[in-house]
Amino acid sequence: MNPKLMLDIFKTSLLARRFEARVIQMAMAGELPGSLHAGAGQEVCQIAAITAMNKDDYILYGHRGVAYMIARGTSLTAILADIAGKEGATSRGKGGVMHVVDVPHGILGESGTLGGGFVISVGVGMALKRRYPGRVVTYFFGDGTSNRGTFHESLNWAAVQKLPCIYFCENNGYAVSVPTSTSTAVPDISARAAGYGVPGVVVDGNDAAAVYEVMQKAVERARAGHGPTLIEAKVTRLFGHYIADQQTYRPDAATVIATKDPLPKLQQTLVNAGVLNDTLLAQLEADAQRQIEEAVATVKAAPLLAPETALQDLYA
Amino acid sequence: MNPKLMLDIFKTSLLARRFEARVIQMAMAGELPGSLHAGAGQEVCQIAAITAMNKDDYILYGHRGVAYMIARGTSLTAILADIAGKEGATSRGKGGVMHVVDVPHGILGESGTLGGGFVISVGVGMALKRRYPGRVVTYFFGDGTSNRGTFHESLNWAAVQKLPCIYFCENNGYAVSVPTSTSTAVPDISARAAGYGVPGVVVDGNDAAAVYEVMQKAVERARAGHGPTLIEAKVTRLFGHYIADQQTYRPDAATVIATKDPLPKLQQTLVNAGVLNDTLLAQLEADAQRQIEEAVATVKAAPLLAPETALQDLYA
Amino acid sequence: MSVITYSKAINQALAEEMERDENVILYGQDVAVWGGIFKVTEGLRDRFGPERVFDSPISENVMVGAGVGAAMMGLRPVVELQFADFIFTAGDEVFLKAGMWRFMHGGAYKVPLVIRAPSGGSGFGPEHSACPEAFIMHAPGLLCAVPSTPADAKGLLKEAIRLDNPVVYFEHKLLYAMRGEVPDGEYTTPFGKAVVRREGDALTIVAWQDMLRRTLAAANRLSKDGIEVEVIDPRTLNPFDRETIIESVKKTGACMVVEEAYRTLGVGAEIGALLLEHALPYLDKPFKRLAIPDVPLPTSQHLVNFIVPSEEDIYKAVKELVA
Amino acid sequence: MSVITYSKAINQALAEEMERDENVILYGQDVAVWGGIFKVTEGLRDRFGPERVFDSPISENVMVGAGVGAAMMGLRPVVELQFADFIFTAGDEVFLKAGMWRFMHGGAYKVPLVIRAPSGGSGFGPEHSACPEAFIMHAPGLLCAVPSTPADAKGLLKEAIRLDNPVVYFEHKLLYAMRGEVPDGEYTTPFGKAVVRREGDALTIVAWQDMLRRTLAAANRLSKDGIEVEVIDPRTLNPFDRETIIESVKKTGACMVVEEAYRTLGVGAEIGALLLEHALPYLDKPFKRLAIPDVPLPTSQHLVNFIVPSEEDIYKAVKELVA
Ligand SMILES: Cc1ncc(C[n+]2csc(CCOP(=O)(O)OP(=O)(O)O)c2C)c(N)n1
Ligand SMILES: Cc1ncc(C[n+]2csc(CCOP(=O)(O)OP(=O)(O)O)c2C)c(N)n1
Ligand SMILES: [Mg+2]
Ligand SMILES: [Mg+2]
Repeated sequence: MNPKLMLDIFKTSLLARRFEARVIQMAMAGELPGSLHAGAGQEVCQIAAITAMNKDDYILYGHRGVAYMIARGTSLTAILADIAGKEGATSRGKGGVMHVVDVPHGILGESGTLGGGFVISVGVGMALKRRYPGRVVTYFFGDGTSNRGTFHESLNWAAVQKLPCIYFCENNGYAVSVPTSTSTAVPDISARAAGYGVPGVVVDGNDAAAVYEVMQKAVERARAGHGPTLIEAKVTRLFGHYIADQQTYRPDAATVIATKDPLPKLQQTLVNAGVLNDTLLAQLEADAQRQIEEAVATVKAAPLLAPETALQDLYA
Repeated sequence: MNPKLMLDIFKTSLLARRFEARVIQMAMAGELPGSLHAGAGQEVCQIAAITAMNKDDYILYGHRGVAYMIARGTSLTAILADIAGKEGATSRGKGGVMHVVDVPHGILGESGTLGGGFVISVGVGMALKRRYPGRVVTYFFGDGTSNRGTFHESLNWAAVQKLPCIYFCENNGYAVSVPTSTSTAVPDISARAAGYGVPGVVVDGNDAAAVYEVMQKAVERARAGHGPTLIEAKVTRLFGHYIADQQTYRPDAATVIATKDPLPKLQQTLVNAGVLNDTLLAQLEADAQRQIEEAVATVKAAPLLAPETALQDLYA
Repeated sequence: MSVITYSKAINQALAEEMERDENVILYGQDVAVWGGIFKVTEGLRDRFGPERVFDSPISENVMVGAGVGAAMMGLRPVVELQFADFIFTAGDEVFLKAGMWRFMHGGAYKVPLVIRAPSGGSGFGPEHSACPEAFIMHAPGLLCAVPSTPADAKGLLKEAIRLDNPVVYFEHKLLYAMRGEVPDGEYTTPFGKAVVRREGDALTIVAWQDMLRRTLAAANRLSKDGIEVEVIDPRTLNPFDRETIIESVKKTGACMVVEEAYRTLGVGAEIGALLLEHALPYLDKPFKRLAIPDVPLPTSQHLVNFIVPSEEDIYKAVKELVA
Repeated sequence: MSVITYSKAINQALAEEMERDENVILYGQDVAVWGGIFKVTEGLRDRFGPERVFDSPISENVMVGAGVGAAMMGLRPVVELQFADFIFTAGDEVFLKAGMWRFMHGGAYKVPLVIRAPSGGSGFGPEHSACPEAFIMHAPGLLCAVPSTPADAKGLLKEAIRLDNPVVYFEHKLLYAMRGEVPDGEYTTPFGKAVVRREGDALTIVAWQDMLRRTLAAANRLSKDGIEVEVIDPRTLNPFDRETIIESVKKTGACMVVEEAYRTLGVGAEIGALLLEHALPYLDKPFKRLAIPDVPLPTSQHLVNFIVPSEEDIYKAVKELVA
């Protein structure tokens, strides 16, 4: 894989990681509502997958972090405004960080009930096939979410109608406190592809190049009208399910952070490949910091959404 | 397989076929409500499967015919009373022929929304495991029904908890007018077993001995605490989806009746095996007719259910 | 004017709107090749092709949820649930996705989705016979139509397809064969405008669909007894034309609601509360609700007859109220 | 008497009933190893073992549907949905299976199932914040509890577990930390008996859960102004103690309902209709409903505050009504 692209993935992952850390810090300080589900550990995978899509493709996402939106080009200010309930919030105070939406950047939103994205994505696929042939939609979802009935109904439907839908499962081994083995009859979610006659692929989600590659294939297949692919990326949730989660149920929580973080690994790969060095790294960190602080300042200065917006946006 | 058992299966199948024919005749004559979904063509399969279960096991069934109940020992009078809304109806006018229930014979009922039996059967399995270890529950459902989300949620749950649940799919190639190929991404429903780490088996539903055998294995497995099996029997729906269905969507409807009926085939097998001859056949037909006419007479003489029963049975 | 059935009126509305706008698509179980289990969509697949009219898997969650997704992206899907009761089978998608997806995302897109839901009828059993309109009326974000005549069936469906919001459109199974006059040429029926089906001064009755039919029959009998009731057909439940009902009750001083929903928190409850809020000084007789007595619909016809308000029940109830 | 939190009261009820009857089982996402996302079920798995207290897959349809199946066969399952809104995710299983399976099969078995549904709260967004009790109240076959104090939380849950019918038990998230007195020793709280939380003559207010708390606070302020309102807590919505409300209104002559359901066809609608039917001659002031103005609950706290009735809203509304 092209080192330039890898460097882009690293850059965006770094920005997402730093931004999230800043949000968590502000939440702990009581400056923001604390409902974030940290994406730390999964950003590289999410961003690598999105990098394999075109700008006019679409995504639906789960609750795990905000790297998806950053990768697609949504401004940090907009995301932060969503979290803070300020003017500029993409969902205008209705959805908070869980329902960031940015149609021009192909971000179609999130279902608060897990697995709602499956059914929405089928409809998006139906519309793309008829109105924008060649475009695709990817739904990112967790291993736990794959046990919803909507997974089954939707993958069957997309497969039989050969819709341009990609199913991207981030298997981090947990649904909140419940390990996948307690809740799920097969170790590999991708094994389920067999029930729908579509390719099922496992990939190491910490390997950006590998993720990019399997995603590229899935996108091509969907664009060509051959229907969905079920991709399963094995990833690690570095932190708790949400900010306050002490992970008492996860004895290895501490070592996970030290050993399973894909970001240093990707950094090393790039250094070895000769496209990253200390100077550039320092510059990327500084860039990230600058963007983040600009967003923080802008949103701090922005007014709260007018309370009456609560009554708006229900009907067109 | 034991010819004695085969003869029993034939006998019950014949009774079910003749009973159903009588019901249809009465419905056409306006003597009964006409909401039956004929089971003709699928009885041999249904009865062979049930024969492999014990008397104290349980079943949940779909809407296709009444052979299930006849095989379990529910009286024709009770079934007919259900159809007619008369005293003696097992569901007391609430469910009609769709919801015949007979707990002492292990008949737990039917979900009017297709695939509701999946979720109920998981709970039954949970209760059996705790309260009556060694007993099993089988849910009979159609190919179309396998596209409900409940299929997926339930098979995963039963598999991960190793519940004594058996999933018996009668694939007759149609859901009302829609051929399986239009609605379903894989030709074999049993392929879906791979997504749950359970055995998936295809069997010729017109071959009573084969059905009995695969069912026996599934029952053993479930009894032993190893969890579910997904059995798919390829069967033929001889008639329309329901009584009035002219099957305009099914060009081969006429030839199907002539060529795909398992009953003459089973009859021939038994004649060849030397356990059936013309005399015995005539006697079985006469027996069936007698039982049926007795039931018809009893139910004709029975009073209609009191209208106020409409208000009963909601709360315990 | 031509005289057609309620089901033909629905078929015409679909055909005209599909003709007018290529983004209108139609799907559901058995709607395409077979023309629907109630034969409402006959001929549409042949006319508009299998890309726009297609049979779906038995996957109610996707049926409705994909409708939301497709609507967001510029299609105008019309989804047929085979029975209105299946709004619960697709509960998440109807109430949370269709009803809330736009709101939850700050109005980022429109959701021009129509869910056709055949309701009522009998002999089908508890899960195939309900009139669940009160559930929809309570839910935010879902418009709701309850057409009672062929003319309204056509006009309201055409309007529903053109509206940019999700609509649950209840078609009553017992009305499919009802014949009635339908205007010639292009028309739509606006949402939120009740119609007075009969004028009177003794009492206001609010009813729709099969209960309206029964109410009008009872009203004829009552008229022979010298009692003239005013009968209001709300036509849509969201938006709900509160004013027409309140104005009528201010004139008649009494109100009765006849409906096929379960009695507790049926639509009649909203009307009762409304009158108490806005018409108290005008009311001189107790309010009355005829509805299903809080049990599911059984299968046996004579049991159904016992609990669904009949022409006779309506007639008697009015007699008692105005006595 | 000891003073414990609402969530501890629920925990105690579960523990006591599991101790008493080995057929009581408890499952849901995160309820076992972790003790529940709201920490309500802490310690129960250790005490009763993983066969009786277990974590479930994210499969709401099975969670509720298996509860029905297990209940039919003699277990007494208590299912925790993580959020009350998920009754729609399991819509078929809640409304059609739990509500109707017994009826549909002529009473062939009992369905002693309890669905615990954490409702209300804020900051969770449109699909995690609703109080969907009116949907349940309209549905046949589902009992419904809305406990407002630790004592009732415990007593009603113990009763729910012992009842032979399915119960949707709403636990309000904002009450989990509320402390209150709970009787020592064994007791249960009967369904269908409202309680007068405060006596008065100016007006009857019906409220429960967090709205009751706000109403009682407003009532204190009103009392200082010389206005004594009567406050009724229905405790269960099915069965619903209509008599206590009617009797109170006959005394006070006016009624207001404060609730967190959507306004149209919220529980207040039923109360309004009821009064119009049974207390018309006694009513001398218009009826009033304070409720959510028919929009979903947004995520941002200050937007939520704008639409959920506050102590101040209640205070002002009473002032206007009795003016
Ligand atoms: C239908 C539904 N059930 C339960 C929840 C509560 N919930 C939110 S996140 C979560 C865990 C999801 O696990 P997974 O899909 O593996 O994603 P992860 O959190 O691991 O990224 C749960 C149970 C929900 N939002 N929707
Ligand atoms: C959830 C739900 N969707 C649709 C229906 C209407 N319906 C009843 S039977 C049937 C076809 C079922 O096909 P299949 O499962 O293959 O069984 P078969 O009729 O072929 O025996 C349909 C669509 C229903 N009862 N429930
Ligand atoms: Mg996970
Ligand atoms: Mg079939």
